[in-house]
Amino acid sequence: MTEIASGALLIAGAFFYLAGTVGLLRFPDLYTRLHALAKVDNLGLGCIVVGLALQADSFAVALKLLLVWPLALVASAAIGYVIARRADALGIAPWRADHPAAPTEAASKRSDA
Amino acid sequence: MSSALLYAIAGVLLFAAGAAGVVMLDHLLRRVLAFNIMGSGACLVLVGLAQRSGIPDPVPQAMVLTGIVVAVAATGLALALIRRLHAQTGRVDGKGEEGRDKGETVAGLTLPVPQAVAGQGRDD
Amino acid sequence: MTGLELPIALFLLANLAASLWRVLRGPGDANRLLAALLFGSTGVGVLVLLAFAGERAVTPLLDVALTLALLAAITAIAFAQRAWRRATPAEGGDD
Amino acid sequence: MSAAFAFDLLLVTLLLLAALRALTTPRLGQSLLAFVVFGLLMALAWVRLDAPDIALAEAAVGAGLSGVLLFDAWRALCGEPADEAPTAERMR
Repeated sequence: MTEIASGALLIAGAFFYLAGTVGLLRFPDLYTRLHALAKVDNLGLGCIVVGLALQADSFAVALKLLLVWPLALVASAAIGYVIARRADALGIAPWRADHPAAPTEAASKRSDA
Repeated sequence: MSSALLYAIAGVLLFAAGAAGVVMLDHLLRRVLAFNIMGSGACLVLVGLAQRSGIPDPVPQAMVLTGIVVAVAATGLALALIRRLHAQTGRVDGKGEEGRDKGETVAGLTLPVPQAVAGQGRDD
Repeated sequence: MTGLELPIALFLLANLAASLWRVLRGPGDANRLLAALLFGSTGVGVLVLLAFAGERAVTPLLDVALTLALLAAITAIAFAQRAWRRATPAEGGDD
Repeated sequence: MSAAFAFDLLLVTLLLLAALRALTTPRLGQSLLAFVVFGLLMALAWVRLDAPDIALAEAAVGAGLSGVLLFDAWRALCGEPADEAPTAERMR
């Protein structure tokens, strides 16, 4: 039972990692890519850590394993805040769907300049 | 082919790429990067070749641990020297010898040298 | 171990190979920084998986994962605060 | 080919790609980011070589300390925008 739950959580975590990578590759601008990256840190790493903590030998190992996740959460939140704030201060405008130009081209040019 | 040998081969390639970078690149920050990559390649060779029978050998690992710490100390020193050079002369590339004839690119660097020589001559 | 850790770690490494494309081609330095951040968090996941891939759990790898999670964030914040400046006009002309 | 050997092969390929990218990009900022990525991948390589203590040092040094040092030095060297790009960030 524990094996099945652990394997399911690992596969769910791998799915969120895949979703984050696809989002990083396909999303149009910096802010949406930041959003995809937060999914990787929160859900992907969380599912994998919980799935591995289910099969830990001792309580101390499971506790140390579960300590990785809040640290990654705090780091991810801080990074997202700092990067989004700095991008806003640099004048990078968020991508909008009703922009007249082609979305990916315009967004990549705008996040570049 | 065992996986440790694979890492050793990758270390050789990294060392070659880093050595070529140290020789061929001009920007000093890039030379620091190439030097670090060269050091990482040497460490990979050291640890990868020491793992022949699958059992890790602790002695090369301790050497490599020391080497990584020394490499980051050398990086810090090199960056401090580059920043000092940039503050003194405004240059960030390593072209000293071939640019010396032209005079305009190395005017800031060649200026202190005759003063030092003159100072030594005056002491004598 | 369930025998699933090493294939999933391989899968995460394949994800890294895909996001290396964003490091190579992504427009602007900031998007490359995001890919480097993804490298950091995926590296933490791979480390945690490799810690449990053997017969016995290798607990020092959890320390490595903790260090990586902390210091990748510090590098990213250093980049955003110190090195990320307004893009020069030559920025659009690369690759 | 086992999963472990495929992992090693992919990791070695990524290491070489990141190192080549760090050495050959025309722009310096990309080069520094590729070097940070290279440091992260080196930490994974030490883990695969059964050396978790070296992996700990490399994760602290390669991903954290030298990245911060290099970005800070880059800012100090090329901090003045608009006139440094053609000459100072030129390769070779």
